Amino acid sequence: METMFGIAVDGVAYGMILFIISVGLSVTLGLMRVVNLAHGAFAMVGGYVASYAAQTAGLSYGLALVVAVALTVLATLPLERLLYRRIYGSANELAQVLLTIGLTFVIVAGINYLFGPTLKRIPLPEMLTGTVELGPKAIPTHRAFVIAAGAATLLGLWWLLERTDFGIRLRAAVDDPAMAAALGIRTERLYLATFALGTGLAALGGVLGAELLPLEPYYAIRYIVLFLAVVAVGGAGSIFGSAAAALALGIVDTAGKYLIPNFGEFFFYAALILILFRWPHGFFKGRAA
Amino acid sequence: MTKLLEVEGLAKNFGGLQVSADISMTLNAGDRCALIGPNGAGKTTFVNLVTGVIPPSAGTIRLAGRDITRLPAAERVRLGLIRSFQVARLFKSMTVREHLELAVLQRDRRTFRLFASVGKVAGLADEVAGLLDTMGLTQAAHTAVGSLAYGQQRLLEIALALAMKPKVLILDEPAAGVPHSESQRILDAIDRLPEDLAVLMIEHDMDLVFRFARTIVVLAQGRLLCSGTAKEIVADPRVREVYLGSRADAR
Amino acid sequence: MTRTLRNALLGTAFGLALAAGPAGAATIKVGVVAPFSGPFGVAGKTFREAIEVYQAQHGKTVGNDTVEFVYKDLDQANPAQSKALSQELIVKEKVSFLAGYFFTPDALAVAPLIDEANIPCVIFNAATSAITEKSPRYVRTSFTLWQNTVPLAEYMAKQGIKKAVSAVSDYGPGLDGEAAFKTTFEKHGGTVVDSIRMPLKSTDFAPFMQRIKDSGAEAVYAFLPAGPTTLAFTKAFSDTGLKAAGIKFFGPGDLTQEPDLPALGDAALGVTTSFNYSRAHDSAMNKAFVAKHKEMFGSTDTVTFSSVGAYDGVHVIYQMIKNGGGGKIDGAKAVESVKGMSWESPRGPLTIDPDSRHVTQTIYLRTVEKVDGKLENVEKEAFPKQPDYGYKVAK
Amino acid sequence: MTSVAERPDPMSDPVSRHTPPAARRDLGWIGIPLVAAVGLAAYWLLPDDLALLTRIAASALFVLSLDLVLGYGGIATLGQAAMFGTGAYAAGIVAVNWINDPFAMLAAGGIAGGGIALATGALILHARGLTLLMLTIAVGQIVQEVANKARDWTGGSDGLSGIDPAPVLGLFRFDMFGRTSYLFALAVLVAGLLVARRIMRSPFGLACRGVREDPLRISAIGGSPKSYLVALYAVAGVFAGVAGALTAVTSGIVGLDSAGFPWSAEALVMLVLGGTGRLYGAVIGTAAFMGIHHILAASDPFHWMGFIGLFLIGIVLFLPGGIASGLERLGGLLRRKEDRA
Repeated sequence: METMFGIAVDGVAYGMILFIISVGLSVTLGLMRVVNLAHGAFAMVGGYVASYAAQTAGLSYGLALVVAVALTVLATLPLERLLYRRIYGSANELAQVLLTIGLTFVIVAGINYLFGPTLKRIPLPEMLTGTVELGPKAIPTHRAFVIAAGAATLLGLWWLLERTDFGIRLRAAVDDPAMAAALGIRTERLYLATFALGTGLAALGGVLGAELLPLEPYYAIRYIVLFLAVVAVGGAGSIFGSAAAALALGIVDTAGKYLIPNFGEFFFYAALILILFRWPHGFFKGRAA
Repeated sequence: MTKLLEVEGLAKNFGGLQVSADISMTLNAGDRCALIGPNGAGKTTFVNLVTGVIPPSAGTIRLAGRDITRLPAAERVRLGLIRSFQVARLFKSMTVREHLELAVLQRDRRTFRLFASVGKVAGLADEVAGLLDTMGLTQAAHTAVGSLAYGQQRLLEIALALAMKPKVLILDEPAAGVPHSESQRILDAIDRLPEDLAVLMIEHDMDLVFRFARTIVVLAQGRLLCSGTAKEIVADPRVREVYLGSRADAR
Repeated sequence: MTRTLRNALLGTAFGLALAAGPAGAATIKVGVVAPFSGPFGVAGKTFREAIEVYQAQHGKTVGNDTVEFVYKDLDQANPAQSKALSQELIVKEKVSFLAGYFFTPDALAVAPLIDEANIPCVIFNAATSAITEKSPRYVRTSFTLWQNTVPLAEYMAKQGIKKAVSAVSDYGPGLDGEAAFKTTFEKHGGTVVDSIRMPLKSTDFAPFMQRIKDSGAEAVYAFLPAGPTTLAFTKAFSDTGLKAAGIKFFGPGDLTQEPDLPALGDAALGVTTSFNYSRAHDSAMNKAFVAKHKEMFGSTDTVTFSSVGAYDGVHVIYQMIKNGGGGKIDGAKAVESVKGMSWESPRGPLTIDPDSRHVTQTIYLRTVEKVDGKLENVEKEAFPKQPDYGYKVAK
Repeated sequence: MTSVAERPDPMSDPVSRHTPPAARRDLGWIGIPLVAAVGLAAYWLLPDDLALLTRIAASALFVLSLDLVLGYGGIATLGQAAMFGTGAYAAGIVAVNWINDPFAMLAAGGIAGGGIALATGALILHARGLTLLMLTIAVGQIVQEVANKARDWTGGSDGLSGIDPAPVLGLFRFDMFGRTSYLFALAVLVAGLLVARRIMRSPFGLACRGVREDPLRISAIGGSPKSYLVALYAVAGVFAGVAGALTAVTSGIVGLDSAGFPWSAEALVMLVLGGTGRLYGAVIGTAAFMGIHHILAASDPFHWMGFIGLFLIGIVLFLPGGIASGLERLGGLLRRKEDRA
């Protein structure tokens, strides 16, 4: 029983990190139909900015987080204008793959040049170090914080998409782009805003997840398969789908590692195949996919 | 007369909505039958049910005596129940000739030959040439379909159906979208179809229907309203009511 | 491009010189295959820096011959590519030595080549014991998992630890470490209560920590390849309260390699490792090495085990050239000439074991501590003259 | 990737829209002799770079296998290395344990690659788009993990070494200068191109083109799109397996990387770079990517990645459809000028 509880808690914490980073990818894939393989690179940029802000510029963790998200969004917006806009739509998949891989390479090389190849850290504030007791299990305070942050992100996104004007427009555009345009929704601005949302979420995840997915230049390439898996299982464009998928994969991975560590990798990918066999369009079939 | 297609008590419900109900009809070898009805009468649903695109809620379909109600679409095609599409649905980058080659090879189940050259398959070139000639497409044989005139695309649709050596051929609005001046060519092509074939044509253009059909079946609100020769149908007051009624509603 | 061009010009110039004059001033090329880009780019960087420090200290010439290093980038373990690059070095660059090789499969890939071309291959890192068995022309100046683990396991047993668990990455070196630990620890009366093999790419270690906790062990022996995985593992160990619960953490020094220490931060404090080199090693020679490195590259952040692997490797190559007395290098003879060679290195005394052609060296027990505000592996005990215990161990 | 297979992809195939297919065929016809001629010329002109050229030839065969799947079947995959790796290991295991004739090794690789493709293809090809992409990745990871676990057979992470292929036809030894290796690899590549071309012009190839454009239309003429895709996947698996075996023959070692995700991704990049659906586009893409990588990595190993990245972005922006489409457009321009003159 205690074991099950431990697996559940660890799995949820891991899943929440995956959720925060992947949901941005799911949103942009759902609306713009762009397979953005540079999504991991954006998360990494966020992490590096936070690391720099906290370590070199001496900002507090909270402030560094805000600066990281803001700077990453600002830095990537020109990319939307210059590059991404040309490759939206599912007819451009191969171009998307090539362009976003190219972009990832450039970002990896740039980070490597600016910050060097060694691991970077984002120092945690006193508050977030140590452990908290959760029933019979002690979990790191930081993980508890991440679970809370993930839940907050989920709620925030739900509010944004269901309760705001932006959300209504966004959902309309995902459901039926042509109709949305006919209704006078300015898709260009909507795309820009959604791209910013996706990048911001990536950066947020990059910062919050730095303890689990350590920052180094190859972060951008190392974890992208994981993020894609979450989107595939969750269904493109679905917030709750991403959350459910991230948590499921987090728990599956954790359970596999705990119960049969020697075959952890098998377990994860075999489970992935089974899940995709059962739900070929993801848990929540993406409205656009 | 050989009964080629027998439909009995065919019905389809979508949720609570009954879109087809209790349709029965028979096509014999050599039949030239037109299926007409106002918009929303369930003509397309009927075609989809017969060809196996959607499963029926009730009823049976027999092809040359064999029950095909539960067979998948591709299997029915292999048995000789062939349709042409309302909107030309072709492979844009392939040439006219390649379309016909593919259809003939598929019919003969010779498509899993990996090392044969298409040009050297015995008998293929002659048969394709014959089909091209029948449809008047010889000139366009090497044109990619993407750059073919729409009327010719419709002809190719029919040629494709013909290449499958059908027992029963369903033509779904073969002249839709074709300028009136060109529809004669399509009709000519249909006239030249093998005599022992059973042909069912779904059509709006009454002009075309009267020139083609020996029998007419009228569908309204998902039910079979009546059937008979052209003269009988024209004289039937129910048909007038359905058509005029629906037109009046539309206005 | 400019480098290539320069090399070509140099090559031509020396070619002419060779043709013109009698055997005398020649250029002896050493091909270095290592990751200079990619996730393991730091390793290549440490090689290159150490080579340049050695040349700055000892000159670029041996006798009348100039020693030139040619670098080839192999960004990750890819033996087929390793072989192609090495082949190019031999055929096109006409190197007299091959050197470098960070990963085991990359080193293994060149065995047929070095035998055919009769060229010595000095391995700066690749740590699986079996490599040197595959060709008599391999010499290795790094370490093996067995070499580091055996003294550590003995030490742990001597500390009165009865129950331990091993947690290693599921790949060749990890399994070497696991076998070495189990054999040695159980020979000295301990019990290995669980042997955990973790997926190589994993960075979430919480489940393994839970498993270690549940096993009831007093101590854990861990080995993972240096990089993000070790960082995440060490952090998880301290974060999940295992450290606070009093479970002792041991492992080969890869876990606390110097370039990772700043990122590990205080989580690394108190971690005890065994290794062949610490940047903080207290000897005049090491101080000179570190000082020269700082002078040349402005920082010592990257000085670590692979640095001395390369540094001492270059020393062996220089010695082989010296022993050959100038002119063309005969690979088999050159290797023969350094068997049993002993010298003092920044890491301590070294001897090339004549059988295994692997360095016999002192292994140090170190603990991570803060020295002048900087985290260092501080040496606590020394176990001198440790051979490669894994050589010709039946698998 | 939502629907590569459902819709024809105009990006990958702009030529078919703009030029009549006949013109496209002509270029396809000179493509293969050109590859052979350039390959032989390189043998004389770059005798010191045969190691690189050999790797390019073997990799090109692998990328060609991906072109069969993606360019002709519209199957987007990031797991093609599963077949390459399986073929390489099969060839290696056969050589180490039983028979080291290079042709026998190629045969073993082809059979193994085709077999694994047939088995996994039947399992996953019902899916589309991103789901299919993930499934192919998962299959690749599992194959790699099996190779890692089966240490007794594969050497695990140390690699399967000690592969010592016998001389070709008992005459030509694989020596360190790489002449035999290169000519052997080039011959296999050209043979592979010819066979692939033959298959793509066969009734089967015609059907596959149909599936790529419109699978529903294929069912409407009585064909089963999935069985064509599975068969095509298996055929491509044979090619990938032979390519893996070729690498095992020429390098004498097989590592876990040969079944890894990066290798699959790199192949996709090389194919899209060269141009899909043309066969020789795979060769151009591979030569361009690996050649540029080699030059950049030699001149600046620390930052080559940035330059390659910029190059890829540039291709998408200025040469959509890949290098081959650029060449074809150039060819088209020249021809038009001739016509006018």
